[in-house]
Amino acid sequence: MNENHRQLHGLSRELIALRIANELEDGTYVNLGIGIPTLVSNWIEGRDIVLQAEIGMLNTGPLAAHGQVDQDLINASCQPVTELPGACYFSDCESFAMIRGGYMDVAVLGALQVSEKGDLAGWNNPERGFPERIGNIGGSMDLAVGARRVIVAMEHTTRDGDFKIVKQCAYPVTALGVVKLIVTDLAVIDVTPEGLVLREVAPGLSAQEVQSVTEPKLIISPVLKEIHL
Amino acid sequence: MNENHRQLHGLSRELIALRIANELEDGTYVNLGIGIPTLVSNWIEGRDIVLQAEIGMLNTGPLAAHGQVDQDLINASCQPVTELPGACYFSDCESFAMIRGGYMDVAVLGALQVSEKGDLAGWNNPERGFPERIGNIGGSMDLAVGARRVIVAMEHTTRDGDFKIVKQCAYPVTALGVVKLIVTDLAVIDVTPEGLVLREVAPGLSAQEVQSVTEPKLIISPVLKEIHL
Amino acid sequence: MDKVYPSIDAAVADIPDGASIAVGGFFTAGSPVHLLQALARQGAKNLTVICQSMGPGNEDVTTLVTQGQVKKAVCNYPFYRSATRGASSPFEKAVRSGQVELEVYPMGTFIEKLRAGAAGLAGFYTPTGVGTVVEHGKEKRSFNDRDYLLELAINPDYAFVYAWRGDRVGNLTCRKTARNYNPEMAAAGTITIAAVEELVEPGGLDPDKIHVPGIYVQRVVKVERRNYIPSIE
Amino acid sequence: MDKVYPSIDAAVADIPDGASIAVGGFFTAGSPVHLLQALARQGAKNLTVICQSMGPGNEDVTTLVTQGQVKKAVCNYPFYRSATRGASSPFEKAVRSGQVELEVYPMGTFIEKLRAGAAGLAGFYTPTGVGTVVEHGKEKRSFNDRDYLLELAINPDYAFVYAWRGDRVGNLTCRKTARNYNPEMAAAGTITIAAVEELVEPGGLDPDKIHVPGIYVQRVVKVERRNYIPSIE
Repeated sequence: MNENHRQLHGLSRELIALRIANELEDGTYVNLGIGIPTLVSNWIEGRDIVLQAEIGMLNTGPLAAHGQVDQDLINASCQPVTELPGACYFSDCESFAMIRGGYMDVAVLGALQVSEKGDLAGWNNPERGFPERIGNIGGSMDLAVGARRVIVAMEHTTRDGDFKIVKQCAYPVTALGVVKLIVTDLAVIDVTPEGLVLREVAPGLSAQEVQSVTEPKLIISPVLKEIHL
Repeated sequence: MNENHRQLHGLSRELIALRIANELEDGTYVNLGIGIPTLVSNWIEGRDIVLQAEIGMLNTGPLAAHGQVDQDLINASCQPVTELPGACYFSDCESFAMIRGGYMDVAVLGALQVSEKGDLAGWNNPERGFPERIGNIGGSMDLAVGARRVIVAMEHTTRDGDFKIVKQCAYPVTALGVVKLIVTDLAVIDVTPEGLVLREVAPGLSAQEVQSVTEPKLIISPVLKEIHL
Repeated sequence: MDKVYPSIDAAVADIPDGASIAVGGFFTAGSPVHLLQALARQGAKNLTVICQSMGPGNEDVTTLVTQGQVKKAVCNYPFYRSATRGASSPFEKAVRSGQVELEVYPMGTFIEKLRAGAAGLAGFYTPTGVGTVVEHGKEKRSFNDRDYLLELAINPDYAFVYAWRGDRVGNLTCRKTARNYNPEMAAAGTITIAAVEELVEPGGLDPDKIHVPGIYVQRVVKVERRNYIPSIE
Repeated sequence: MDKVYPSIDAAVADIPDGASIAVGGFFTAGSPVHLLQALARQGAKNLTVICQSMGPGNEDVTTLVTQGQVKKAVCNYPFYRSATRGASSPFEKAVRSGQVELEVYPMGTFIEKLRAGAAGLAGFYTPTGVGTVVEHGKEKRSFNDRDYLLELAINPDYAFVYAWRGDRVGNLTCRKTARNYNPEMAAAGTITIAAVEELVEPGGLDPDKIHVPGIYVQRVVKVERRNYIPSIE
């Protein structure tokens, strides 16, 4: 429990997604996980970024509008989507061969906890009390292991104010040492071999305030700045 | 060296192929190797047998006539072939997944030697003197291991009259214990756990004559008969 | 060869108690719902069901659970995402009470295990799951300084798959993301039963656009396309 | 994304000495001959060439051998079938003299090793080759009372592939048996260069009929279709 907790106000979920969209480079292949990551797609229309849907599709377009829905064209969250020129379909097996094979430049994933070593815990909230070793793993472990760069998009703390950026994950991990960047409502943090480097803070916040809701000791970047959107 | 050798006259290569065609059941998937096995295709036109070309095709049709040649449509021997209704194409990787996965009901393969245990030696003639462990393996090992039933089609002896049906393969093996039936110019022989069972002999030949050109002791079938075509 | 069965019920009639069945479909897309409904009518018990999900987007499998036909499930995303929705789901209750045994694999591992079975391989080494609960009971081994887990092939007795178009010899063409698990599951099943929206004569499909070669399919049955709005809410 | 290169020579210009290159094509079908010719012009040395055959139906690879560019070959059917023809072939001479190192795998194992590399797997257990020379130096292991060999992934630096049609973002559609090794090799190459007969804009290919998803292809180059009679005599 974070005893220093007080409610800090930062970016909305949409703006977390925008901050991540700005992080993505043109000419890259990107997979967006469930939750905040999905919102990134709202900010990249027209950009030269190819989205993969792990169900077996490249060049996934925006969510289908009413009247545009094709029941045979969904994303991994079972939402009707559209296809962009250059789209192609393939099997789920091929899709994960692609993911494990290192072809995904970036995976943007949600998380329950991220450790200072870049360990990611996201597939199973123990509070749900499933029997041991089961839960909705889905594609998260493959993406976490396979993507060249894993970016985590999440709220900085739980609704109760508990740390989500922790020294050691208490929740079952998705993969070890894979997260390279954490973008939250409060901060942008690089995961480096030396530790977590606080690179940007939400408007109006100090590094100290971000530290107060972050369990591991943050290294303050010498060029620390406000999140620019 | 077979000291009892004398030149026995039996079936032509075309008739070996016909005898094998008669052995194939309707409704089966069959792969035909290089050499005599390829000739089997001449005898099954119109039958309900689907040929696989290991390059990545099912429902391969007869060799392409002049004027029918499509350079993008060849069999594993690089011969231009045709497609039958119901044909489909796939990658070589899928083709061998299919072969190893046990979907080929029958593979008809040539051989340099077959042992009484059903060991098959076919991929490398040591007389060619390649360095150790190399040669044209091609698809032979996968087919020998993967097909549900391996039928060998070959001349009964070498041109020099040496045994090809042997107690133990002296040549590098393709697979161990896989051959179920041997069809030669002189005989049809079942490979059984008890040994080689001589089932049919070429017209005019006796079991003793076939035995004289066969190294292992043959078990004479109680219903031994002449090869019927 | 004519692999067409006269009815959905005929196509599943011989499935015995204790069979293992791989079921294609990713949530709602490409799910062989008609075959699942026929299996519920048929009544085979002690089944092992191998499919992505045992509830969300796959409600027809729930009937098998409530009828007590399922002994074991092998999944990658078995439960509803919502804890509330999950708590009232027959499958989640059955797992929590121990009535149904559940194995869960990462999605890529899940379908790769079926592909290995189809391809005659015994197993493979994958980096997915290293350092997680997925390691449990598995060999971990290092290749080129990276750790991998040994995952073994799955060889189901039956596969239920779905396709947009199929011909009488079992060739199947899928449509868009309804392809998903169907090709590898079709290849993995010892007896694969394909439900197709449109049935054509051999030669009626583009041979360069076949996602499931007919050799993998033992039975074909024509079904009516259902129309629905995809959702797992 | 526009992956189109202005010329064949530009597409292979940066291949360094010592590179490993997977080369698609089964004998004559689907062989990226233009890229092999460009590589001969380019002159990189100490290459490892991974392809079905180093002669029959693939004479353009012979130039690489006679120019001394090849250090090692990885094949499944390397030689001419005819001993006479083989004896006069530059590649066979180079292997016999020790100038070129040669590794041979069964065809299914050969392409599965490339597929494993593409799919991020370290290796797999296959029944092919048990009891043969292929066992040499490999782990043999029993699963369910059957023996299997451990085969490791191959991860080539480059792949040369060929397709009937391709779009600017690298999606490829192959034609008939010219597909063969091209999809898995395209996936396996770190840098994959595709020679296409017809180049179209994104959207110009049927997205359900793409044999190589564009993500696997880094460079696309338009070539003229050669017309020839397939033969390995």
